[in-house]
This record gives sequence, C-alpha cells and structure tokens, in this order.
Amino acid sequence: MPEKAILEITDLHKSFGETTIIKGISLAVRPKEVIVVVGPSGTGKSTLLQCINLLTRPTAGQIRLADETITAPGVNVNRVRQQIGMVFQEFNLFNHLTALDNVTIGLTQVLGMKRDDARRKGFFELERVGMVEHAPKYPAQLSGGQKQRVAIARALGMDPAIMLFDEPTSALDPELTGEVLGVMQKLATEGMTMLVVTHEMGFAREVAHRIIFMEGGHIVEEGAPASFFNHPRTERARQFLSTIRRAHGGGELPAAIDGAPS
Amino acid sequence: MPEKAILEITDLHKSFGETTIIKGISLAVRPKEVIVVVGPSGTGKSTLLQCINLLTRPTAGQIRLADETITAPGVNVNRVRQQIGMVFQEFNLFNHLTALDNVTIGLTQVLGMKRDDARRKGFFELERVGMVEHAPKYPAQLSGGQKQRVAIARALGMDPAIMLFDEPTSALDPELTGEVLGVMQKLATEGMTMLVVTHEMGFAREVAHRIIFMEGGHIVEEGAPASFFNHPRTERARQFLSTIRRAHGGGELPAAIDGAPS
Amino acid sequence: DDQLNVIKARGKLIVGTSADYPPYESVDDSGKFVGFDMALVREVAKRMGVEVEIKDMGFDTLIAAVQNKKIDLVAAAMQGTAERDKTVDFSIPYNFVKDAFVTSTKADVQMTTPKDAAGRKIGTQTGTIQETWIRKNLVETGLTPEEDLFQYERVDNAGLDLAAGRIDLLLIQYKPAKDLAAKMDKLKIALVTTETVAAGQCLALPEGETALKAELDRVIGQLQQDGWIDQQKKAFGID
Amino acid sequence: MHELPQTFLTILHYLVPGLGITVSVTLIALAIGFFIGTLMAVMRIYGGPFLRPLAAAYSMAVRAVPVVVIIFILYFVIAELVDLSPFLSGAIALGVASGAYQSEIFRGAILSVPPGQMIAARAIGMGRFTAIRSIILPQAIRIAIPAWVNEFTLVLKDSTLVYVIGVPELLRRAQWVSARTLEPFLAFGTAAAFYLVFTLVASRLLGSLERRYKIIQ
Amino acid sequence: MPIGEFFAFCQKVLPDLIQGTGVTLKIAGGALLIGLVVGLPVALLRVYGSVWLRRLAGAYINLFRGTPLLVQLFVVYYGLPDLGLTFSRLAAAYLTLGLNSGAYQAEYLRGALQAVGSGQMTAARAIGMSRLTAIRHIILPQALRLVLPSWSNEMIAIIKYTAVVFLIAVPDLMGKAKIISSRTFAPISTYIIVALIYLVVVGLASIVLHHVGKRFETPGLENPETATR
Ligand SMILES: Nc1ncnc2c1ncn2[C@@H]1O[C@H](COP(=O)(O)OP(=O)(O)OP(=O)(O)O)[C@@H](O)[C@H]1O
Ligand SMILES: Nc1ncnc2c1ncn2[C@@H]1O[C@H](COP(=O)(O)OP(=O)(O)OP(=O)(O)O)[C@@H](O)[C@H]1O
Ligand SMILES: [Mg+2]
Ligand SMILES: [Mg+2]
Repeated sequence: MPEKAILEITDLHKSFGETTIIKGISLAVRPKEVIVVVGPSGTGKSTLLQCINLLTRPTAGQIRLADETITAPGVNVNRVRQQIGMVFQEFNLFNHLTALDNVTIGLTQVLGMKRDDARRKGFFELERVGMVEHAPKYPAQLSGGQKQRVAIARALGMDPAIMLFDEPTSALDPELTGEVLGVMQKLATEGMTMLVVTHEMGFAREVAHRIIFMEGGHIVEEGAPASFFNHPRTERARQFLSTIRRAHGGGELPAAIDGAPS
Repeated sequence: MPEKAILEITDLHKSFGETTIIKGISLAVRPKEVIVVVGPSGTGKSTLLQCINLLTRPTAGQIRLADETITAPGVNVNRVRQQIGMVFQEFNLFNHLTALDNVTIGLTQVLGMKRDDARRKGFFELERVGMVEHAPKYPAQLSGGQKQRVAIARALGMDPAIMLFDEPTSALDPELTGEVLGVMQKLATEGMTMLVVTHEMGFAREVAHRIIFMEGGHIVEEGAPASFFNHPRTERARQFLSTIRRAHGGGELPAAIDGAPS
Repeated sequence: DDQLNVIKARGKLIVGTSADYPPYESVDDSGKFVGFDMALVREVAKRMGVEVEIKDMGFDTLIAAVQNKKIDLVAAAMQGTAERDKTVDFSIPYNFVKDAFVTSTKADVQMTTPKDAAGRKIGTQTGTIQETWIRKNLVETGLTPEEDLFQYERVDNAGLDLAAGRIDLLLIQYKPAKDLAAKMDKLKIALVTTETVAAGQCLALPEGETALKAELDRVIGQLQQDGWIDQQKKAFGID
Repeated sequence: MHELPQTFLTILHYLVPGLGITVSVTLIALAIGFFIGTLMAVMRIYGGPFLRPLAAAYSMAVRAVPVVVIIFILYFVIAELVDLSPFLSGAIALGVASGAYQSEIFRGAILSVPPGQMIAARAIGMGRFTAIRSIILPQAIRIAIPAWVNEFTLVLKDSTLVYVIGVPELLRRAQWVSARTLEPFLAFGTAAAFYLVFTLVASRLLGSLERRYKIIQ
Repeated sequence: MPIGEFFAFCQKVLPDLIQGTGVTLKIAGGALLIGLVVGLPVALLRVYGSVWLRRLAGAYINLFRGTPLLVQLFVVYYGLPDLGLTFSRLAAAYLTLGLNSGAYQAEYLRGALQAVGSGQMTAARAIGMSRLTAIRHIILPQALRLVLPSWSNEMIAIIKYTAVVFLIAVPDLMGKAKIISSRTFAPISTYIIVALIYLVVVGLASIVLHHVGKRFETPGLENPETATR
C-alpha cells in the first residue's frame, strides 16, 4: 500500500500539567486501512484519539489530515471534527432526541442540510448499521448495543474521512458486543479508514490490517495481526496478551466449537 | 458429594406483572460447591439470584437455606440476607464511606458488633481480598477492580453461608478482571459455597464444580465444566458458547503463549 | 372571665401598638416606646393602679390580638368607626385631631376645601379613616378615578412618592403631616382641615368587656377634666 | 442628609439588638425545618400508601400558604393550646414553612442517590430504616447542600415576618428608625448590608462544608 | 366568627380580593418571564463563561439572593430616582421581582446545565458543532426539562413574594387583604380566605406545570415518581 497517508501523526506529545501522557508518537494511516490500538489501561490510548480530533490540544508535534495540518494555529476545529467520526465507550447519544434525530441534528445544524435531505440521509445511515426500524425510539428505550450502533450512524452521517473508535464495546455484554463488532467489520469491508482502541482480540485478529501496541505514552510494538499475536517481539506485549487471554479464558476452548453452527 | 444441600430451590417461578421470567427452576447447592450460571442476556439469571436473597419475592416455589424455608411467610428477611453474601456487577459500594467503613457498617449496624471488634474484623476481611492498604480510601479513589474486592469483603464480613455473584467482573477492564477472579478463586479454595453468574469462561472452567446453562427462565443444561465446554449436549448451549468465543476471539490464541512468563 | 379582673389580678396592663407613627407611637434611641399614645396608656395604667407592658406588632395583628385577648387594649392613634365597632369595643375618644393635605413644593396645588383634591392622584395610609373619607367623597362620587387612589402601608413611603411626583396629594393626620413637611424640604402642607375627620382617637378593647370599658372611660374622662390630655398634647406638639 | 454620620450611628444603635433575634429565629427555623423536611422526604419516598399522600399534601399546602398566615395560625391558634412565646411561635411557624421546602430539597437529593445503594444495604441484611438512616440520608444530605444554601437565604428573609406578632427583629427596627429619622434609604440599606453579610458568611461556611464532605462520584 | 356570618363576609370581600389576585398573577407572571430572560444568559455565563464573566454573574446572583426583596424594591423605586431613573409602580414591581427571580432561576438552571452529562457536550463537539450550537441544540433542551421541578418551586415563591409590591401602593392580593382587614377589623377571616385563594392559585399552577413536564418528558427517561402515579 504505497498510497499517501490520509492521517499522519508526527512526534506527538501531550501533557496534563506536570504529567506527560503521550511521549512522542508518530503514526501514518493510509486510506481504507484499519488499525487497532491495544495496550494497558492508562497508557494514553484515549488521549491519542482525543488529540486527533482536537478534543484536546496536543502539547507538541503535528497532525496532518488529508492535506491540512490540523494542529496549526487558526485552524477551524469544527470543520476538522466534521471530517473525523468519533465513537465513545459510553455512547453519549443525545438523550432528548430520537435515534433518527441523533443522526440528523449534525446534518442540519452543522452541515446546514435541509430537513428532508437530512432525514433521507439519516435513514440511510441507520439502515447501514441495521437500526432503521428503531429510528423513532429514544436512547433510553434502546439496548446498549443498539445505542452504540446509532452512535456509529451519527458519526458516519458526517461522511468522515476517518473513524475513531474508543473501546466501543467495553460497556456491552458479550452478546451485544457481537452486533457492534459486526457493524464495524462491515464498515471495514466497505473501505472505511478506521483507528480502533479495543480489547476485542478476535476483532483485531480478523479485521485489522495493523496492530499498534502502546504503553506509557509510546508505541512499543507494531505489526500485522498474525505476527503480533503469534510472535510478539517485546516482553511487554507478550505479558499483556497473556493477561487478556487468562481473563477471558477462551484460550482453552476446543477448536471443535469453531465449526459449530451459529 | 452426598452431603446435604445448603441451598435448595424447588420449582421456583417469578413473574413481573404479565411476563414470567423464571419458569420453574430447581437446584440444590451443596456446601463448598462452586456453581457457575451462564446464559444469554435477559434469561433471568439476575432475577434468580435476587429471589434467593429475597431482594425480590418469588411468585411460586420454595427456597430452603440450611434448615429454614426462607420463602415461608413471616420469615425475617434481614436475618436471611445476613446469611447470603451478594456481589453486584456495579459494585454498589457506599459512596460516602471508606473501604473499611463499607465493611464495618454492616457489622455495627446489623450485627450490633462493637466498633473495635468490627474494625478488627473489617481489616481481616480487607486483608483476605488484598485490600488492607486501601482501607482509608473512599470508593471514588479506588479502581473498579479494587472496588469489587471491597464489595466482596463487605459481603464476607457478615460470615455468609453462601456467596452469590452477579457478573462481578463485567464492568471491569480485562486487566482488572484478573484481580477479582483471583480473589474469587481463593475463596473457592478456602471452601466457600458460591453461586456465580459470569461470562468468564476461563474462570468457569477452572474453578466451577458445576455449570448451569439457563435460557428463557429454564435450566437447559447442567454438568461438569469439562463436559459442558467440550461436549455441550444442547444446540442452544453450543450456539451460546460459539457467540461468546467469537466476541472475545481468544479461541485462536496459540497455545505457546500459555506458557509465556507473566 | 372579666378582663378587668384579669388585669387587676396580674397587676399589669398589656398594650399593643404599631410603633412607626411618631409623635403618637415610636421607639426612642434607648429602645423605649414613646409618643402621645404611650404616655397616655402609662398614665391610664397608673391611675388604674397597675403596671404597663407595651408590645409592638403589625397593625393587622393588633386587632386579632385584642380580639383573642393576647393584649388588653390597642393604643395606635386608632379612630373608632361603626364598622370597626362590630368586632372590637372602643373607649370614649381621648383626642380629636385635624387632618392635612400634603403636596410637593413643585406642584401647583391650591386648596381651600377638601373637595379641591378632586381629580388628583391622591395617597393615604391603608385602612385609615382618611381612606374611607376619600373613598366616600371623591371616588364614589366619581370625582377621582379609583386607580388614582393609592394606599400606602407606611407614611414615609408615601412622602417619598409625593416628593418624586408620583402622587399629587397625601391625606394624613396633621401632626405627622407637619413632621413630614419639616423633614423633607420638597413637601409642604396644602390644607389643614377637620372636615375629613370622622371620629376621635380611641383605645380599642375586646368586644363585650363592659367593666373594662367603663374603667377606661372613667380614667380618660378624668384625664380630660384635669387637663392632663391638653398638657400632653402641647408637649408632643399635637394641635 | 446634613448629619449623615450621626444618623448612621442612630441607625446602628437601633438595628444591632435585632441582629441576635434575626439570627436565632433563622437558625431555630432551619433546624425545625430540617427535621420536618427529612422526615417528610423519607415518608414521601419510602412511606406506604397512607404516608406518601400525607407528606405530599403537607408540602403542597404549606408551600402555597403565605408565611404570615402560618405565623398567624401558630400565634392565634396553636399558642392558645400550648404555652408558646411570640418568639417561639414565630420561629416554629417559619420552621413549619421551611420544612415543606426542605422536604422537596431532600426528596430530590434522596432520589439522586443511586438505587444500587439501597439494594446493597438491604443485601447485607440492613432493615429499611437502618439503610435509610446510615446509607441513604448521609449521602442525600451532602447532595442537598447547594439547594439548602438557597433555602437558608429564603428563611433568613422570611424571618423578617415575625415582627407582626411582636418580635422586634432587624427589619422592624429598620422601620422604627426610618419612621423617626425619615431616612428609609439609609435605614433599610444598612439592614440589607447586615443580611448580605450574614448570607455570605453562612454560604461560605456551608460551601466549605460541601467541599469537605463532597462525595466524588 | 360564626359560619353564616363568615359566608356573608366572604361575599362582601371576595370581589376585592379577586381583583387583587388578578394583580398578583399579572405581576408574578411578568416577573417569571423577565426572570427567565435574565436568568438563562446568566446561568450560561456562569457555566460556560470566562472567569470574569462567571464572577460577574456570581455577583449578580449573590446580590439579589442575599438581600431582602423589600430592600431591592425600595432601592429601585425610591433610590434610583435620585440617579435620575424614575420607574412607575408597575415597572418597578416587574423590574425588581424579575431581577430577583432571575438570580434564583439562574441558579436552578446552572444546576440543570451541570446535570446534563459532560459526555453530551463532548459528543456534540466531536461531530463538529460549535459551542453555541451545542448549547442551543443539545444541552439546553435537556437542561430545560431537568429544571422544571425547581422552576415550579420558583413559581410558587414568586406568586407569594409578589406581596411586597403593596409597599409601593400596588394593590395585590395580600395588599387588598390588609386594606380589608384594617377596615373591617376581621384579619383572621380575611387571611383564611386569602390562604384558600393562594392554595387554589398555586394548586392550579402546579397542575399546569406538571402537565407541561409530562408533555416534554423524554420517552424512557420518565421521572420515576410521576411515571408511577
Ligand atoms: N484531563 C486530564 N487531566 C489530567 N490527567 C488526565 C486527563 N485525561 C486523562 N488523564 C490521564 O492520562 C492518563 C492516560 O489516560 P487515557 O484515558 O488516555 O488512557 P487509556 O489508555 O485510554 O486507558 P483506558 O484503557 O483505561 O481507557 C491517565 O493516567 C489519566 O488519568
Ligand atoms: N422489576 C422488573 N420488572 C419487570 N421486568 C423485569 C424486572 N426485573 C427484570 N425484569 C425483566 O426480566 C428479564 C430477566 O432479567 P434478568 O436481569 O434476570 O436477566 P439476566 O439473565 O440477568 O440478563 P443479563 O445477562 O442481561 O444480566 C428481563 O427481560 C428484564 O427486563
Ligand atoms: Mg481510554
Ligand atoms: Mg443480570
């Protein structure tokens, strides 16, 4: 993939007061690439995503999106954020709006789309995440997995150049997790560029083109899923994988079940 | 284990208004036995636990704890609940009390223990879950895993005859999950009788004596972990295991990592 | 029980007043109740051979309090009217007063008779005899529209409105009017009159206490005859 | 206007003795209101089908009726039956009124304690009453502090009403001196300054209490 | 007063008292509206403003919550003319009660704004909304729903506190009651009628607000109490 990077991060630093969280990260994401970021809690994964869509200001370093250096002073952050879709762990759906209105409000209020066009696009995006029959429901009437799918549709509505996911399934039951991961996998197939922080190793293995292992504000290891999971080069990555594996205990499930009907 | 059951549930039913959630469950738990309950979301696992410690009133059926029929009318529910320790998914620590006071408040206010004795026992229980050095901290100052360990200590403080766990780790990060499962495993080794609802198949496989698979308010399948995981008899159990496995994706982790240093 | 006996038995006369109406009743720098009415009730108590205790209350409370016998009588420059007489009793009047119309020095108000107030924005104190007079003679006769009658709870507020030109005239008793005009250089007396005065100032006491009324009437008669009242009126500048 | 400093001294002389009355009426009323308020709030949320509407009716009726009328009732009706000084009648009347407002404040606060707290308390065998007393209320009261500061300022200002039954508090004294000096602006302005200072001191104190006992969620 | 006499008395004084009730409702309504118009921006400044704007808003709130309403009315009505600002009685009543209510409403609104989870603002900014758009379309619609219960408290308070306007000779319900009671010398009967009128007015107003609240409730997020009723 010698294509030009759509997102390019160069030597990014971020401190909160005295403590430095991100200590020099460089990363290039090519169009249609799916990158999964893993790493222990508190290493700055969420902070990295927040820097990318300027929800927090980097302390040093550069971020380039398409052809624009978005960390330059005077950049219109609202316009930048429209090009970056973000999905949070806690869904953060707008509680007072229906599923459909959650998708359309950005279209009418930010992009200035007409109501009818916005509705049409809203239904299209809900369809894309399999939520079209829930369009008139309010967030409080939806299950966690359904909420997260609406949140994805809301971000997709803005036609972003790249989608960021911050642990999109960790507030969900295993069964609900499946439906959200399914939607994300479908997006990847459709060619969406994605940067995903997740603990779901099955998804990482199947969908990601590249795995980034972060720790302590650095990228410690980086590689294709197969090599990362099977032959982690660093001791830390090895440890991390072993903890994850032990907790979920799936490692000992017999291969036989793999072929079970589903 | 031909010993007499410590908890015996006979033909339990529970309805909320029109909808019946538990549709006739019978189950006997022997002393020191660890039972893991699994099953899809909404099948009544939490409701079952709530019936056992009378947080909700069964519609029909009997529950016997030790030698007392606790579902009989006129039973003192507060005394019954003291004999049943309960641990929730959301920890539910008392927010205005320190870790230590969370454990001691039941001792002083419910059991009428003296302050000093309660403190001594409080420290003992915190020690048991490895939290003694966090005794003076407030819930908001603890990580999720630490909170859950305090919640376990709080339940243990009442010297319950049986402990019920309702998805004790599903609000936790994979890494924090480990520490809580460790504590639960230790309790099992110490001979605590436990009824655990969990999605952690690794734990179920290693610690449980029996697995109960519930669906739609019934017990669909029941057996030793090895046979349940390796040769699920029913189609539904097979499907369920496959969904869980897919989401966590651990099934394809190579055996090699199993032996990695940790 | 007979209230007079109650007073005699307790050896103390409990008097209610609303102490914001100098020179009849107010509070001096040492916190003592002073004024013409206050001097009067002290003298009345002395001649009845009892002590006196004075309580300061809201005007409405005074009436309810005397009805409930929380106090024995009210001394608050109160004039006895037939309507009021239905719910409380009044002693014989101890003082006949003059009223005055106050106006602003800037306003061109010329008055020779009270009826000259017709058509002006006029203020008065809530629930007073003066209010009743205005209502009867100016409002109900159509000379002054209802909305041009303003009722103030307190005289000093009315004075401030007069000075600011929000009303043209203020009808109150002569003595407070004189004081008001002396204090605020923007105000002057337009007319002094007795035509607006209905009844004299009386002490109010609980309904049906004939023995107490007889005793009060007796003492007040005495005070009038031996010149005590005239002498005190002079001392307080009331004429 | 010519002898302003002199007038000002006179005003102070009148007002200062009223300060103690205003402060103590306010504090007594708040204490009574606190007791009634917590009780009513608990009844409203945890009470049965009889206590619930009772507490709701109390809150509605008392909040609808002007405080002066409640003072009248205490002074002319209740004080006939039990021996109450005007000072106590006034303070209790204000407490009864504040109780209704405080019950609303505490009701809101109790409802915002997560439901899991009650469940967890019952699960370790606590009785309903013990759970309310040692788990729910301690948290609810902390949540209620900001709204309580509001209520404090309202009770302080309502305390001016006790003058109608003969308790010479701060504002009535301002009326006395304003009637004498005909300087209402200065008299009431000085009284207002006292109120402002009292409010600020109290909200500072309660504010630090709030920070001290804040429950980080 | 015997019951028969009481009814006769009612008949005599009710027309006057009802007229006073009209005045009370007019002023209370106007003051609540002004309070909302003033309180909303003040609350927004207090939550989203710069440090200085926050302080300024805080000072306004402290000033109006910290001093008796009566004093505020005196300053506006008698004090400001010294500075060349003369208001009519009604204008002074609306202005004072409105500014006073504004301070309280600002505080209630601040609480509601802060009760809308911070995630809502983050999510709104993340789809490229400006702060202002986010406040207008995401935060406020939720905050206004949350503020309704305290708003009903404020409404009751203002209806009652309107009574101060009688000091500047505006004859509201309480003022009419005072006039009647000092003319007829029947304060207790008068105030019993007044209490009943307030009860009815406040009761009706609460019912209206309750229905407004229900109308704007977000499905699935109902107030647990009203939902079970
Ligand atoms: N606004 C902030 N002010 C101060 N410290 C912060 C702030 N935001 C985050 N941090 C700190 O930065 C560190 C990294 O946080 P971050 O949320 O990026 O980690 P993470 O890798 O996403 O962890 P997790 O897996 O738990 O989500 C944490 O120690 C956190 O406490
Ligand atoms: N108080 C209640 N009133 C009405 N329905 C209820 C109540 N509590 C639970 N239910 C319903 O009972 C069903 C079973 O709920 P329960 O929480 O026991 O399931 P579960 O097996 O624990 O699921 P999960 O894995 O999601 O926790 C659900 O459909 C739920 O909506
Ligand atoms: Mg994170
Ligand atoms: Mg459950």
